[in-house]
Amino acid sequence: MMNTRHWMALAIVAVLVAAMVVACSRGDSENRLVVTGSSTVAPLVSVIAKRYEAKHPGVRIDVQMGGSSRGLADARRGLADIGMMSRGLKAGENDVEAVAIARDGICLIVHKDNPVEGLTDEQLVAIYKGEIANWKDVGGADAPITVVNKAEGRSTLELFVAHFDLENPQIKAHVVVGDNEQGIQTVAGNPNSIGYVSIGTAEYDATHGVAIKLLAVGGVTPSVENVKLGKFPLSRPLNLVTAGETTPLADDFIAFARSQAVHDLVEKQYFVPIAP
Amino acid sequence: MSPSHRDRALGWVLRATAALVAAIVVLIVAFLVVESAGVLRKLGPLRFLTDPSWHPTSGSFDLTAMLLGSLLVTVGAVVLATPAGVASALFCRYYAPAPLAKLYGRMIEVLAGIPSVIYGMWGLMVLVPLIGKWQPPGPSLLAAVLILTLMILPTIALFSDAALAKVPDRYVRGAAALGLTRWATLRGVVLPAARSGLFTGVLLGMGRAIGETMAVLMVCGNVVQTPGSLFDPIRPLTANIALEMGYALGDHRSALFVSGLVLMGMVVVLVGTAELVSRGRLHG
Amino acid sequence: MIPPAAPPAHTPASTQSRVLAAGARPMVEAQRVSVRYGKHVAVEDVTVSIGRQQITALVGPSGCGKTSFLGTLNRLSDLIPGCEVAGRVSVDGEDIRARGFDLVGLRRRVGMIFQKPNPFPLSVRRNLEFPLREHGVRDRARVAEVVEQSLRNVGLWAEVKDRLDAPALALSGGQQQRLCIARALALEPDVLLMDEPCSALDPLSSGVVEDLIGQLRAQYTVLIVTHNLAQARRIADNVALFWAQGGPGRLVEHAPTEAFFESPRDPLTIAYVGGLRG
Amino acid sequence: MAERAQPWGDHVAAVFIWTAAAVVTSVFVWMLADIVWNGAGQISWEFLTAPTDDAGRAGGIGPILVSTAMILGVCMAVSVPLGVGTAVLLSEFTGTNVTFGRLVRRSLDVLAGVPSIVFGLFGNAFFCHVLGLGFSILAGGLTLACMVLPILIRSTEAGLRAVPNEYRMGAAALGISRTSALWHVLLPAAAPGIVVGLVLGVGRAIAETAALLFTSGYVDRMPGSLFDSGRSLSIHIYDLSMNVAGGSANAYASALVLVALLVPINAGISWVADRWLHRRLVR
Repeated sequence: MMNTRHWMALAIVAVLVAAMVVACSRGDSENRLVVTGSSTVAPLVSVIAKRYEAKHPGVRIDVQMGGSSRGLADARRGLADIGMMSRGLKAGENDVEAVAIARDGICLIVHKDNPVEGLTDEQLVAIYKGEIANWKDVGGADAPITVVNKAEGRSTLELFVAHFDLENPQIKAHVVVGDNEQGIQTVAGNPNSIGYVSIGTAEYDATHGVAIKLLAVGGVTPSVENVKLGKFPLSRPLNLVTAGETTPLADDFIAFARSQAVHDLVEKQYFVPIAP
Repeated sequence: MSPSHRDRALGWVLRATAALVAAIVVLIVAFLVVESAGVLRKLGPLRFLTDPSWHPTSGSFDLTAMLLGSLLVTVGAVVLATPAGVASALFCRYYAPAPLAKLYGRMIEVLAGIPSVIYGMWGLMVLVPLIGKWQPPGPSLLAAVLILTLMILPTIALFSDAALAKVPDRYVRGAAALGLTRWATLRGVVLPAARSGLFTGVLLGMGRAIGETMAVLMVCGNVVQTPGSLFDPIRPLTANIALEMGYALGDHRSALFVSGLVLMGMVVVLVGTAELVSRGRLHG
Repeated sequence: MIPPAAPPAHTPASTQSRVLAAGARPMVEAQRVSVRYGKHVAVEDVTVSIGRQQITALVGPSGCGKTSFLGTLNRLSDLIPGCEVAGRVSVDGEDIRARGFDLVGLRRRVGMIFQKPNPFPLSVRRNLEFPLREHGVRDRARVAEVVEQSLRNVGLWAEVKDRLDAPALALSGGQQQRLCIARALALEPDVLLMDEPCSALDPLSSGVVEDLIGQLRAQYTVLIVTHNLAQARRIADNVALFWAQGGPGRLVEHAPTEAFFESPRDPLTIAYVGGLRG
Repeated sequence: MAERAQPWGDHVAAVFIWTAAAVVTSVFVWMLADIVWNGAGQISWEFLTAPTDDAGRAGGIGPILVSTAMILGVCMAVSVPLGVGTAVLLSEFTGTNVTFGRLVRRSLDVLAGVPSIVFGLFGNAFFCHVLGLGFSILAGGLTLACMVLPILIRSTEAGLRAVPNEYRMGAAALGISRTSALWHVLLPAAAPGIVVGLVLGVGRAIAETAALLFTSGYVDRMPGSLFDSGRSLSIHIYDLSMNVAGGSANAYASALVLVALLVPINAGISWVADRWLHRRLVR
């Protein structure tokens, strides 16, 4: 009997030890940064991270997307060293520290072959509310409009509805997407659709041969230039956020991401660098 | 260590292993319950059925549209895949010449092993644009039903084939001796004899359809609404989890675990029924 | 539990004197042994003593509990789900049903041959080596020696010496059965239990195996279950008749072979043996 | 009347069944041809080994294949001992404790039916958050291990049950311990069943997407350790076709690679199963 108990105890201990080893061996965090959050900011931080890694061998920076809310939450819970947010902090979020690394705007996109060049705010609101359902009502071809909306919790959506004074439940969408790229992919694949995404992502893709076109908002052409000049109405800061104590590595990386050394990368991604 | 001590030790190690395996199920259920408990306690289960819409960040948690979506997609797929799957099995066993039957059987096996993401990709790149040209927007209930039909067809076909294989040859010979035609034999003798096996296959196919995520997510449009027609986009429960889990927080995250719990409940009921049917305690 | 048995018509004690010389220590002893599977009682109240280095044939019609009884002697009955044994069984004076009894040691001392040859799906050589190693014989030269000797003992060496590494399942039925006997003998047991070892073999192989069993007499205590009375008469020193009449099987008569066939006492034995004569 | 109606029904049924088979075949051929046609052009040694670039639009799938292999490795390393152990318990040791065996079996039935997205939810909550593994190959592999366990256990158990009982009895009669009998006789004899289970498990794991989405994450870089996030081939296909405009060419190529990995696996199962059946009939 002694023996049986002995073995059972050993087996349990073995399982526990294994679990603990697994749970604790995430060591080596000195040279690791986990950055999560906004899919708008992620491509930019990815290229910045690549350059940073090249300069500091041995450092590894993992960038994961999931939306601004997740970036904030992960930073708060310590799941990520740095969170990415494509909006400013709201009231009640001052427990974290946000550092802007670029500015971006939100623009409307349609398929490249769509003859419509611009929409008024009223037309746009009507389209998103389902009151206008055919392109011919706004000067386009006779075809039903496919409205592409962002999923709940995305800051692009929040900014969009806030700007146009919409409520998300009022929007009559035909397709709901998550990431910016998913929105662009959907619009590029459907000639009669309309969606809204980050200007940076849209311009990057449009100039790289993706079949989309950027629409003017309120008469202002969506372009990096207009965002830089502060003319474009739908603009927002791209932030890196941290909560509580930060590691020297995280501080150094954030400083690097703000510095002159990455402005070319910011511009290549069609965002507006922050003046130092 | 003496051999008998070694045996006893092995017995305990194996028991510990099996207990760990059994614990996984308990853990899954426990985690679903614990993670959903927050929002369930705060709002009560009824809110998930009576809220006006699914806007979890604004505090509306209605799951009915997505439940309906899951249900419609599943029923549609089963309605299409059952005749096609059973016909495939009949084709293999009673209609096709031997080499063709073997080839066709292999093809069904390969189809059964193709990952859902590939069905989804093909649906997204080929099927959705086709439907979009005919009845915009394209991503729709219909697309999801068609892709799911393709996915569960092999399951139903393989189970039907196994069920047909168990029908004793003498039934068929007996029927032939009575001068019955092939179809009359199949309809009157073989299919009824294989009934419970066929039903099990359909139930398991249904389970797969309800639980399928990726392929549906890629072609259904993901709009939370009660569809007015086959061409309207929808969002089933599984797609909802996959779509929003990445960034959901607090009550929203909790609510996604509630949908997980609902899904798990539906599948457990289906699997249980399938088991009863295959043991011959129920008849379809 | 097992209901108290009615006093048997012929107490084995009455036959014992005929089988065992006075004062001789029996090799295997069973006292009031019963075997049941769930509610079905297969064997009831068997008391018997088996002498050393003798061949004892257990005979009787099918389903009279011979095999069940055999299984209690090496406690293989432990492996059958739902099987319960009552009574006392001793081998060489030791109570083998005692709590914590060394089963591995018991089964090394009490070998068993089954009705259907059951070599492992390994090579001929590995079939013999594996149990040896398991019982702590690890010296390579010694293992090779025992392998050869065991195969020679069963007359298989000449037939398989060139294909020791061939799969054992490729041998003929008779060869497989002799391999199984060699495998059991390699462990140098005191007792060999044989459960109809010839009945699944063709007549020629059956004869070879039977001759082999006859040669084992000098070294081993053998209990052999057989349906074949002629075989029992040819090879056995003693014969025990089991009989089940509508109920559990019982030991009816246990006597030296000559006496069993020529001057049976029990009417059942008379009828049974008479059937052979007739 | 009836005599005339029956042959007519017979024809209709035959036409329906042949049509159904033809439709299924043509859709299958269409799908496969589409993938091969659009994917084959991209496939090269370069594509299979190069790192991904530009969110997957350019470059190859080298790191993706490495991540997939690592996830698979973790999954199998964990599930095979657990699965084989449980199967051995169920088929060889449950005689001693029936209730426990029934309990384990029931939970396996349930486990087999759990939708993969629910595994994803569980993996995310348990491995990523509670055990603190974060989005990592380890978390993904462990989640998949839970998923393939029922498959593995079922076929190993079937394999063990197909081993003739004489081997067990023979081993016991020779005084061989259960441990040795298992190791030297029963498990080798059950090997085909274990292999079928293994291959089915690998097939299921390699095809899985939903359970990995929130456990192993989708970082498309070469993983440095098991604690890094790694993108599996199936997630790569999902991401390229769904989220990356202009990614369809590489999506097709990756899909072709995945199908090319899976078809031999399926063929292998049939082959092993056939041979096994054959051997059992011959014996």
